[in-house]
Amino acid sequence: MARAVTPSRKAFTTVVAGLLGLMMFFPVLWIFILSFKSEGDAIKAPMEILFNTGWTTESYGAVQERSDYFKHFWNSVIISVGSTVLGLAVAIPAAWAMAFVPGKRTKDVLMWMLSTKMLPPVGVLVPIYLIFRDLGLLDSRVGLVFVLMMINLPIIIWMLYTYFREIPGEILEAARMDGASLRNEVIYVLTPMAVPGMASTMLLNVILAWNEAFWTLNLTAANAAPLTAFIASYSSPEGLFYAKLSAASVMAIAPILIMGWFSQKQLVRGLTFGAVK
Amino acid sequence: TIAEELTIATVNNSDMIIMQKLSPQWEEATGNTLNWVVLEENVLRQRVTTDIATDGGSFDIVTIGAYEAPIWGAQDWLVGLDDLGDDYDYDDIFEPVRNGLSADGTLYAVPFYAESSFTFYRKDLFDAAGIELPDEQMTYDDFAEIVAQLHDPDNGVFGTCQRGKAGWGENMAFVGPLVNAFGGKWFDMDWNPTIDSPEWNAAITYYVDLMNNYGPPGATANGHNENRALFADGKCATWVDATSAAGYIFNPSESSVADKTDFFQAPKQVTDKGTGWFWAWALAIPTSSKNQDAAKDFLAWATSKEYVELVGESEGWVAAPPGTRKSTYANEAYLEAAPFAETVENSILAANPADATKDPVPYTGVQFVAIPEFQGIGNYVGQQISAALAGQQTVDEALANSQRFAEREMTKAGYIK
Amino acid sequence: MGRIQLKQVKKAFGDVTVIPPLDLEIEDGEFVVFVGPSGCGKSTLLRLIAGLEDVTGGVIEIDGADATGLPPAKRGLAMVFQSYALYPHMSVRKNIAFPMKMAGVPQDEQEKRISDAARALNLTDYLDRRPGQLSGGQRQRVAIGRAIVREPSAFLFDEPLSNLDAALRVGMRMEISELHEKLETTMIYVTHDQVEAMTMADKIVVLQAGVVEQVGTPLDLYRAPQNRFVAGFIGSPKMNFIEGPEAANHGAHAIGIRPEHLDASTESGAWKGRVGVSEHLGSDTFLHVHDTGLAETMTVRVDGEFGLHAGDDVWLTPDPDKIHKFDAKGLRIT
Amino acid sequence: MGRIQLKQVKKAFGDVTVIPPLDLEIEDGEFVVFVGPSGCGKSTLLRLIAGLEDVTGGVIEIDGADATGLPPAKRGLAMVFQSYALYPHMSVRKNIAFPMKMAGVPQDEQEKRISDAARALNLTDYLDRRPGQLSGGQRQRVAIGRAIVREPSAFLFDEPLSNLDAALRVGMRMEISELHEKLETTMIYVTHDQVEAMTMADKIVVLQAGVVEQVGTPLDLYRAPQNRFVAGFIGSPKMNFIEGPEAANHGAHAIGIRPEHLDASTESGAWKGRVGVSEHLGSDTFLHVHDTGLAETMTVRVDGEFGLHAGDDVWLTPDPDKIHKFDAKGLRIT
Amino acid sequence: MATKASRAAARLMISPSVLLLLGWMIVPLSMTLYFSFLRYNLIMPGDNPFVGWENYYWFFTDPSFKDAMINTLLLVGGVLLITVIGGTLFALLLDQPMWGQGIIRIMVIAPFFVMPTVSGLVWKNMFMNPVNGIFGHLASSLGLQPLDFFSQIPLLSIILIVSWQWLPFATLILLTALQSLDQEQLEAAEMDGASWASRFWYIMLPHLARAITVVILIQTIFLLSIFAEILVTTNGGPGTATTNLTYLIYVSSLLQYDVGMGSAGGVIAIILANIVAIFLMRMIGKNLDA
Ligand SMILES: Nc1ncnc2c1ncn2[C@@H]1O[C@H](COP(=O)(O)OP(=O)(O)OP(=O)(O)O)[C@@H](O)[C@H]1O
Ligand SMILES: Nc1ncnc2c1ncn2[C@@H]1O[C@H](COP(=O)(O)OP(=O)(O)OP(=O)(O)O)[C@@H](O)[C@H]1O
Ligand SMILES: [Mg+2]
Ligand SMILES: [Mg+2]
Repeated sequence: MARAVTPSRKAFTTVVAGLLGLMMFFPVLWIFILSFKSEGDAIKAPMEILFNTGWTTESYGAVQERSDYFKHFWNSVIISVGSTVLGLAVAIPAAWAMAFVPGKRTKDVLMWMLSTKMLPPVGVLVPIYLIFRDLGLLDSRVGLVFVLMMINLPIIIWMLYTYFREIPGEILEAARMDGASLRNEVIYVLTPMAVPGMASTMLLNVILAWNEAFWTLNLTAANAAPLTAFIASYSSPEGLFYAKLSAASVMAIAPILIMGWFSQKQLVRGLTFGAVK
Repeated sequence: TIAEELTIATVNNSDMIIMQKLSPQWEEATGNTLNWVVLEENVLRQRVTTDIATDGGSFDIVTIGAYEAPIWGAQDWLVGLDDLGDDYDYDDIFEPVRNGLSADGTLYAVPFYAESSFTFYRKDLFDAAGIELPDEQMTYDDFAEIVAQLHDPDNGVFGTCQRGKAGWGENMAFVGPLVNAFGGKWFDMDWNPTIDSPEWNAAITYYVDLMNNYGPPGATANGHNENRALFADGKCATWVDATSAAGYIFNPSESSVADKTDFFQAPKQVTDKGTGWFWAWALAIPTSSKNQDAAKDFLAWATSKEYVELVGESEGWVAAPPGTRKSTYANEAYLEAAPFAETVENSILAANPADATKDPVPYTGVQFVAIPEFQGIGNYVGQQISAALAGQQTVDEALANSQRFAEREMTKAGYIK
Repeated sequence: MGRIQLKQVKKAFGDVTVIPPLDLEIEDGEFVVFVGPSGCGKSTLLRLIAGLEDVTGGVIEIDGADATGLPPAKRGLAMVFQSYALYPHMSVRKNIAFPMKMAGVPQDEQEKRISDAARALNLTDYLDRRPGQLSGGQRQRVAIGRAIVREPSAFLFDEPLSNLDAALRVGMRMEISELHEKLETTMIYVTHDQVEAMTMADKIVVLQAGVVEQVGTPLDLYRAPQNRFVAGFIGSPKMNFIEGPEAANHGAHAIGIRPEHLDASTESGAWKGRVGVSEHLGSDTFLHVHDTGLAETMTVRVDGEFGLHAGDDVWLTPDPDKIHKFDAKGLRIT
Repeated sequence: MGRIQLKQVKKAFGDVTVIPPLDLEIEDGEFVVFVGPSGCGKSTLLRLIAGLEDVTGGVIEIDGADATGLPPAKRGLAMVFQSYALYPHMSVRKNIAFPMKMAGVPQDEQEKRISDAARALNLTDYLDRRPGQLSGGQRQRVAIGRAIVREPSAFLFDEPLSNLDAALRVGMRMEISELHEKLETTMIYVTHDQVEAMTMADKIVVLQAGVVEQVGTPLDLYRAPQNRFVAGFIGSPKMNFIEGPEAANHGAHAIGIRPEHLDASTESGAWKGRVGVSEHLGSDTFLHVHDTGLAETMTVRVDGEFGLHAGDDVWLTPDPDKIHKFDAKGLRIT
Repeated sequence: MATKASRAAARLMISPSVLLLLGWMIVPLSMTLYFSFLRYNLIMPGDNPFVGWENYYWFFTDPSFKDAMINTLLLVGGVLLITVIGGTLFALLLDQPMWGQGIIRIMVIAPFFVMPTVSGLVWKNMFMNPVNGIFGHLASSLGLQPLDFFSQIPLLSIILIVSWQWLPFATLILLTALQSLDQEQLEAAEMDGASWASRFWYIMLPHLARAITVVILIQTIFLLSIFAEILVTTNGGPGTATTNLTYLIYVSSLLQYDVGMGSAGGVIAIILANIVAIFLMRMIGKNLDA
């Protein structure tokens, strides 16, 4: 409906949507503000904090002094990207098969895969812990990469499947007629065509892996601990050190937030999970 | 010796953070390196327990409490620590502390700091209200009267702040000694739970009324740290809690009431037994560690007299780890910086985990019961009491539920046939 | 080079037999068009030949050799798809080069063939564009270019023009015809467009429900359809069919006369009727005549304009040489 | 009831003027067809009338009353969209009932109108299906059904047949014409299909870049196109244009002759040329003649079959009465 | 593209994922199943005798079990309700023309990136804390008694926090779905005389059905195992007010270290999750076909 929208109506929607958006965003904004306050200022009344207090980066200094942020950061990066890339490598062939050679049971298999995500992690922690101990994977990035790949695999497969289904089968047939082997078909035709879809899949799964707090906390000690473990050292006892907690929180979520913002478009596509054709 | 890499799991309270800060000195001296895993207390306990119980071997040094040390030691999960060397002055450690961390005569964890509980109060407010402190240990009834006088929420001062957050190490640490004072106990001599007894009922009713009438809002979310912050911010007139918080409250750079605070013994009621708790944070080495020698070396360093001095000199004496060594309390510098030192020492020496109840009981522990099942029961009861505090159920219901749960657990575990 | 034989080729999807055993021979260099109503199996047949579907039974021979089990790439055929099926992430050049890359053709040979094809197809200026930046007709040409460079023994086209608009369609139709004349390679072409079939084919294969109804040159089919289905299917507007006594007069169960073989007059003629809708195209007029007593509607094509309007009486006269006779089974009587 | 007047109606999207001020009058009961090349503003004009777009300037009157500011629903018009725009989650019955439900028509009246419409459109058997389960033609009918039940003062159609295949298109074309005859309601119909425009319209409006090039009956446009644009646009195959000396002979900048007004002979005629491609449709043959020295290609339509092949010489003779003359500006010279 | 060769290839290509997931499911699951029949407490080493159904008995008769079930349902249902309705409203709003749409979208999407632990901590301390939290300050400045979220409305507080995290997800999916709605359909409805409300009800909402199903499916998968938010805010309390099934299993297996009972709880949770899964799959399966 391309009828002219009166500027006043547009202004009205802008204001309403802007306020709602600000409401959603406010908690994030607030910890950002608090992280630049001194500990004493951070628990004052909001108006006072905003207008009557100075700014300082001392909380960041304190956090960095206490924990090696960059080690955690790197662990987070390696684990989340690693698990996603590995997941993609396993998922691409599977999604190809389901999308282009659908059988009678394809959908059941897909649904079964999704249902494995419903395993409550706490219920299987001890078995996994024992297995990891025996394999020497405790506190190793490799182990975490594997675990996170496994828990995100169903989602990756499903997302890729929905993308692949949008790719006309004729193009793959054309490649086949053109003499491409199955491998070449996947490498030269399917994968490049699915790049936007795979980017979205990657983004979403990096985010999910980045924020995964149960396994990353329980299977790591010092070497492989990512930012979720970093945050765990700031939870309750420092609960009322608002400024430090804020600084630590900002440091933990900022990388993924920034990445998410920059890749917003792909991500939005990725988030739709084939909900929208 | 070749340089070792040690993984140390510890809790994120300020004493431990100071240790983390100073440890590079040990690393430089020995060439070993430390990997720190700093976690919130509950997470730490769960992580460490899982790892040790499954023989996971993730940690070389773990931070555990007075509750775990004897239990784990008895199960051979921890390395005996009687051989830390001649320099390590075992006799300098307070006897109750050493006993609390031993099993069958072997020391399984070395204390980093120890604490009992007492009452923090605001001198200035007491003076303003004209309240005189009795010389003797006061009763909880007296305490409630004083609190009522001081309660002034309109000016941002609450009569009292006590722990309300559920957990055996949180609200139950306060409730345990309170129940003791009211003459209650966890189990009778046949291990039957007695949580539905009139003594418990009186104690919990007292607690709920006190908190609802004179406590801060949102008390069910307040644990030690929340209350400490509230008190330091001048929002509480009284607070019964760990002696180890004194260092923080008396530190003017962290607390706005450093010069207005004083303290007295935790109140009694029908008995004065078990009215101050006993707790210690200690370092131990799991038997699954592959670097036990280096770990012992670190333990000896981090809990030594010299370390206490090091902290005193670099961080200020008020921050020195309290409650573990006689030598600390003989140190002039410490006594000067910590006016509370003597009271703390007395409280700790007075806390007797082996005789903390009016009636005889089959267990040891003041605010906890040193059996593995206690964590589960303590947590559950803590939840029920916090629900009563939140007004979601009556005290009677809370205690009845707790009693039923405790009976279940004890039956399950085979104590009750 | 490009002789394709289907022997008793059969195809079923699960329980549904889409193509019952079918024989067909396509000579080298022929332009064969498959026509038939939607769902009759044209695409399936083409895909069987291409190797994109497995046959359920029968043998496919290419140049005398059994190709039934060969994968598509090994059959030496090239296919142009209805949707063009260009690789959207590759430039036109890369699209065209792709089959050669897969076959490992040397670089300079690739270059040569690409520029030859581009010249032949007027694509030289667009070689570095992506398919998304091309018009429909240009995309179509790229698809053909990609097929040509493989120097296949036969081209397969599945409704290659149906996504183009009318004007472009005419142009591309002629281009493909010219290409065929130039390359003299076998081409198999699927369409449901009358005009395409008639104008392009050397040989038309009319399919219905997977069965070959008739094979022949366009004019054969136009002049001598083997049965009523073919008669009705080929030619536009459709042939008029008359049954009953009038057909019996001609010794047939039914007779058919094409609209262009009926003469209309306001005065006299063989059959009298009343004009219903008349469609004036300027160049021709189609009269839909009712109440003739022969069939519900008789369609008549009149050249130019014709001054009759709805409700007017009209007389129709068939060209006696152009009457088609069919028996009760619908087969042609000669 | 159904008289629509556009007075100086103008439409701009941002800075781009799509329709410069335009006047148009549509009489009650007329069947008006908008034709023109893609992007010329046909849909926009229709949507302006429907009220789906706001005019940038000018006045739209419906039955003499100013409707410029009225919302679409209040204009009493019904629209049939190119994509049909059926509600996919509703049954056919519910789709058709929807406008009545919105208008609060009583239940039994709704039932009556639905069954009337369904009978008229042969949809009775499909009333409980969903649109997804219908063929293209059936969907089209549902869309029309949904329009009919509102008993609008005019129907607006935006390329309603372009998604259908050729055979269906012919059928639906006739159905819509019959509907118009029966209802005698104003219909405005957008298409880019020659044949549809010629056969259905009472009046054709030829648009180019938002400007009305000519308004008239189909035969007016065929016989006397006002300019070269209309001349080239109306008629298929396209008119042949000749410039240069031959046109000058006729006292014009350019002359145009339709393919059907050229006579082809193997022996003699006005102009000599060489046959390029010849397209045999059975009923007609289109010869594409090169090397006439007049224009690159001259297209000739010959009835029936014609025994000429590529490369043969051919002579062409125009019908002198049917030569169209244009001046340098492309306007018709009479 | 259904030749024998391609079908064989498909089987080959799908098998790594299937095998991995099968292993990932079956190995721990069978261990869990095995443990659930043992008396196995981590902090009481020794042999772990086989005790039959005892753990199940204890888990089922656990007074918290019923509450945990109800809380799980309320939590999942509550969050779904808020996010689906809120997400639809947000999507409708964001679909309108406005200035700075990109920025507004960035603001709306932000909560999705925040770690659950962080969001729990932030809400608990900086917002819902009745003394120092913003809501507390706000209430006091209006002269009202600050609401003590975690003791007065504990479960609702958790629902609000979790909804805040998932609202962006629902909004984005529904917004994209809304934008994919054929404009001609809306125009047709407008021509048919439908008001905005009717268009929403009869055209937009049915069009969103499929997207809503996807939102429900994905969120349910994640919401069934909500844990971190509870852990850092209420520890499942007060009482059992915020204990969901996951948290209850956590309490058994990692606070009481009763692996046997925790495993029994895990098995029960898996069975329940699969019932939910089958139910959801039915629903989504139908919608995916469309
Ligand atoms: N993969 C398949 N599985 C089952 N049936 C199929 C499959 N592919 C095609 N069919 C069926 O086979 C028949 C022939 O289909 P085909 O695509 O060959 O028809 P067509 O002649 O090309 O039609 P159109 O002109 O519409 O393209 C149809 O009835 C179709 O439904
Ligand atoms: N919402 C819009 N914003 C900007 N330009 C538009 C918009 N809608 C249409 N146009 C432009 O207006 C011109 C006329 O468009 P319109 O859709 O009316 O053409 P049309 O004659 O219907 O073409 P077609 O035959 O392709 O449907 C085109 O150049 C188009 O790009
Ligand atoms: Mg086909
Ligand atoms: Mg248009």
